Amino acid sequence: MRLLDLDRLAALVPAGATLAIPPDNSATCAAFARALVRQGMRDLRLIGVPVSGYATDLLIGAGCVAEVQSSAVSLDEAGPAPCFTRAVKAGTIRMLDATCPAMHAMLEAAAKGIPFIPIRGILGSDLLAHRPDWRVIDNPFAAGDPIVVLPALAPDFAAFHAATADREGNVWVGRHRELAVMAHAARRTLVTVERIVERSLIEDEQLAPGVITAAYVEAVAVAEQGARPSGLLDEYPDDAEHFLEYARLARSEEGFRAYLARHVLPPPAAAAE
Amino acid sequence: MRLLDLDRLAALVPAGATLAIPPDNSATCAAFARALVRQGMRDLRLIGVPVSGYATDLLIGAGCVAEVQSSAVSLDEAGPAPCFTRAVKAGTIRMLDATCPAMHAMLEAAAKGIPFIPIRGILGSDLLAHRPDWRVIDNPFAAGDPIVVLPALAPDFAAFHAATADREGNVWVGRHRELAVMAHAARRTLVTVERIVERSLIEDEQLAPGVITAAYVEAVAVAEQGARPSGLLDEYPDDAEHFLEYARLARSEEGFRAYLARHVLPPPAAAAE
Amino acid sequence: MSEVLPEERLIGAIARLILDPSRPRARHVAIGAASPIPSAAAYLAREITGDLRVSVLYKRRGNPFTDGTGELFDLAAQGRIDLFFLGGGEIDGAANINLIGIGEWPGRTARFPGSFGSAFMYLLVPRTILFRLEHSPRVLVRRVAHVSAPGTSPPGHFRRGHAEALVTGRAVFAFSPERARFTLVSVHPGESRESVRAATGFDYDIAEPLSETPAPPARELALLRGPVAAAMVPTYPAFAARLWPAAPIARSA
Amino acid sequence: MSEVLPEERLIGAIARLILDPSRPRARHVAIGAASPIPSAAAYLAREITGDLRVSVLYKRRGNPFTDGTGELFDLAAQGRIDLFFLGGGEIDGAANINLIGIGEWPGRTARFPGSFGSAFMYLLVPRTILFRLEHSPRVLVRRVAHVSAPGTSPPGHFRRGHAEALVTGRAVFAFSPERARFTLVSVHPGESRESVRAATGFDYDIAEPLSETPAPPARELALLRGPVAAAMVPTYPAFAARLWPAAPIARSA
Repeated sequence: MRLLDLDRLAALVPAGATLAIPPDNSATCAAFARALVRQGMRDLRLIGVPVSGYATDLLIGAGCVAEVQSSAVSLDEAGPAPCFTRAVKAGTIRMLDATCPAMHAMLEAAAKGIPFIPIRGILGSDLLAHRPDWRVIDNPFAAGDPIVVLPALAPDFAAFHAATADREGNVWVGRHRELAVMAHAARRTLVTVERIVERSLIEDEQLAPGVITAAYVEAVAVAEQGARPSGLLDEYPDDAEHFLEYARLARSEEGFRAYLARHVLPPPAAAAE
Repeated sequence: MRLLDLDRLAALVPAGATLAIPPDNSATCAAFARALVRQGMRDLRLIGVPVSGYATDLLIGAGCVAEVQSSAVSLDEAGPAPCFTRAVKAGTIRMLDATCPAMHAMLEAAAKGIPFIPIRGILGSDLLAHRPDWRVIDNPFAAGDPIVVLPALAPDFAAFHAATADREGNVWVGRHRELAVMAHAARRTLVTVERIVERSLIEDEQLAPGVITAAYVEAVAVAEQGARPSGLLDEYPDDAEHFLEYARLARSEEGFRAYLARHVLPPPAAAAE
Repeated sequence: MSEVLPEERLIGAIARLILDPSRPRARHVAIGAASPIPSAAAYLAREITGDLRVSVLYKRRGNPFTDGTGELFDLAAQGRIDLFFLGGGEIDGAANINLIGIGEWPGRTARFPGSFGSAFMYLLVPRTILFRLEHSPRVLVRRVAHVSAPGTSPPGHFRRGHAEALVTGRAVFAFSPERARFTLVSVHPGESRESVRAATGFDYDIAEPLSETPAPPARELALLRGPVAAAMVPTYPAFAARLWPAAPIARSA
Repeated sequence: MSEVLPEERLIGAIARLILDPSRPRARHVAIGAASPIPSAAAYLAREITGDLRVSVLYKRRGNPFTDGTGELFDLAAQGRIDLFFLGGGEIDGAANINLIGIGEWPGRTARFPGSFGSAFMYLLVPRTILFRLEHSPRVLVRRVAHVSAPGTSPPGHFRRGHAEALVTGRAVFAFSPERARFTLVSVHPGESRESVRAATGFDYDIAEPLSETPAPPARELALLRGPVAAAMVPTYPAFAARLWPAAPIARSA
């Protein structure tokens, strides 16, 4: 495991990479997304696991994104995702619509090393017509039973925020099992954490069930409050005001620039030095 | 959730049921198996997740078992499983051989509500010829790529031992995720625990990742040291001597009867009353 | 007791649908994110029967999901969820729902957030209640622009159930999957068959006699303003504070 | 240093196979249950390179598996395990292994425990080392009675690798998947080409010159009796105590 600073962690992602990220209610990598914006990321292909919000909208608004694959993009109680909505209507990003359990299943297939996985439901949805990579086959165990099969999805990168990592690179994600699936499925997993702990997280039977072991973790950076404005388990709550501020500002291009200047980009003085 | 005593818990399983159990190194339901023996269980169809040991051998020796589906039956360091070995050679049980990841995958398919799941490997193994319920199909996403597909396996019952349950029926199993898969896949899950705790196990973010929630749990019984002779996480270690005693006694029918009398059946005085 | 709030009437109406004795009994109701009215209805149904598991996604205290955000879907696939709620940017007269958008795919004229789990849950959960507060011709359309999840399926498609009802801010409809058609069964106070007709973009039948959506009886109202309000506080503090400013301290729920 | 024990020689031989520079570098070696000699070999290889992940199943301290007993297989399927060990009740000259039994299926004459993960791991892990201490005509047979996992596969079968070697209590063989045939490369002290021939039920080639399996050099022996012995204590206390009665206190490993 490599312990890096936040900007170096973000710099591991090349332009054009596929990057799986969690939604706002599940250890979202908000600080990491802001670091990607700062380094002028281009052509990202984001994967919402299974949906996405603030981080995706921010990256789209900052021009970092070529494609989004997700079951939804929304700011939840703060309303629609403004930059996402604008970009879809303008046709400036490619949107691959999905449904939540299909996102999970495609990643689970990659995590299990199987080339495809069947899933119930979806038949009769227009999603199918727009996902030529999703097929319908006959259930090999029952005649006259059409069933959707999905290809495995192995992202180039997975990124999320967690409470703690230890010196070996074990990461405690608590009940966010979807993060384990992301890490298992992705080729390289980048993690920001609140803090590094000195003891081993896998030696403690109470902590171990919530740990993704170092075998899956490429690099870690400390980013205190790195999920903000999202909350993190019992560490800190959502910052509902910040979500509302973002939703309000991002409604216009100009407002979005103001948000970036206020919360994402380095202060002009520092930038001028 | 129903809180029962151990014998009432075991009495929920009817003769002929399929029953998934963990191996000796994973929260094995040893006390539960002994209770099944005491009540004269018949025709059980055991499912080793993914292998099994003491509990399976004991139940076979006591004449409770019609069929075993497992990737292996063994007493690990204490050697081969004597009653199992005898029964296979005598043809008195039906043995469905499998391989570990296939056992996991069939249960995961049931847990995901999909009728089948593909799996790599296995091609070229004689297991295939003896598992007509396992098929080989062409990968629908790539020509000339044969792949094994397995049917979902939804046991009538899953039974295992765990450290704690709360009053709502949430059960903490720690890092034994295979127990969660068993519980998700099975129609009814029966759990023995060391103790009932008064606080809610899902309110504590540190415990929650190791919890199977009450939605999957049919009934719970307290059975202190209920995994013995197996160990349980950091609660107590294996009892290697007991395994060796069992392995030695079970080598003969007579010895096995002596083991039952010593460790499983009620004392003759009590039985005579 | 003070006057029944419109939200309380909706909550009571949905609780009655959950407990509809002509339907298979629901033992486990799941509620998606950001759904205060369905959540309150499920809690009320639980208080009435004393025997109903209610799993609210992203519940802030006593979150019943410990296996990640995929667990809800696995539970549904296993047949462990009996009843679920869905909404839609558009809902049409055949109970198709559209959470994608309007205009050229994937929503070049108007874009909704996305389909979430609808394409799965609608087919896997035996009982669905459609809920959308906004009742207008732009939401309740003759034919959705895009189908996130189909209201009915041809024979041979694996499907466990359909929408049973559609509850809006104006009325309650029942749905017949055989006829792929809604029937207006009650209108909320202040609405009429004409006002609902004008606000609805699809054709439907009308139950005779058409009734007014009843207020919850006093006993249910007491449950609603007592234990249900308390259960709502941790996950929906703003909603609970607005409806029930005197709501008791939250209990574990 | 005291005399090299037979087990130490085996451990050294297996460590050299793990580190074979002509093979793709192993970054992650996994070891199944109850395998003290392969475990020690992997720990020794880790001490030599300083950069090797060793995951021992059912390790009693610092167990690296937190996702259940299926995690090993998922790791392998993901391509995250580079090298694994397999044994067999029978192993034949084409590297087929039999963990089922002998006689009519499923082992009416002799029954072995079962196939465990072999039918999967043999095809999914790029590098396999076969290890079986007993080297006798009943274990090393011309043709296994039943194939738990095949030594080679026809073109078109998804397979990432094959056995590279077979290490027994008497000798070390290399395996050629192209020829589906073993070559005897070294014999342990006290063995000869004749004694190995007599103890082996299958045909094989013989490397010329045939060497004696070398003892680990002094530096490796020091690592083996120091940090490796310490790492072995928690999971294999009896084995460690027998080989290295003065083994240092276990460190976290």
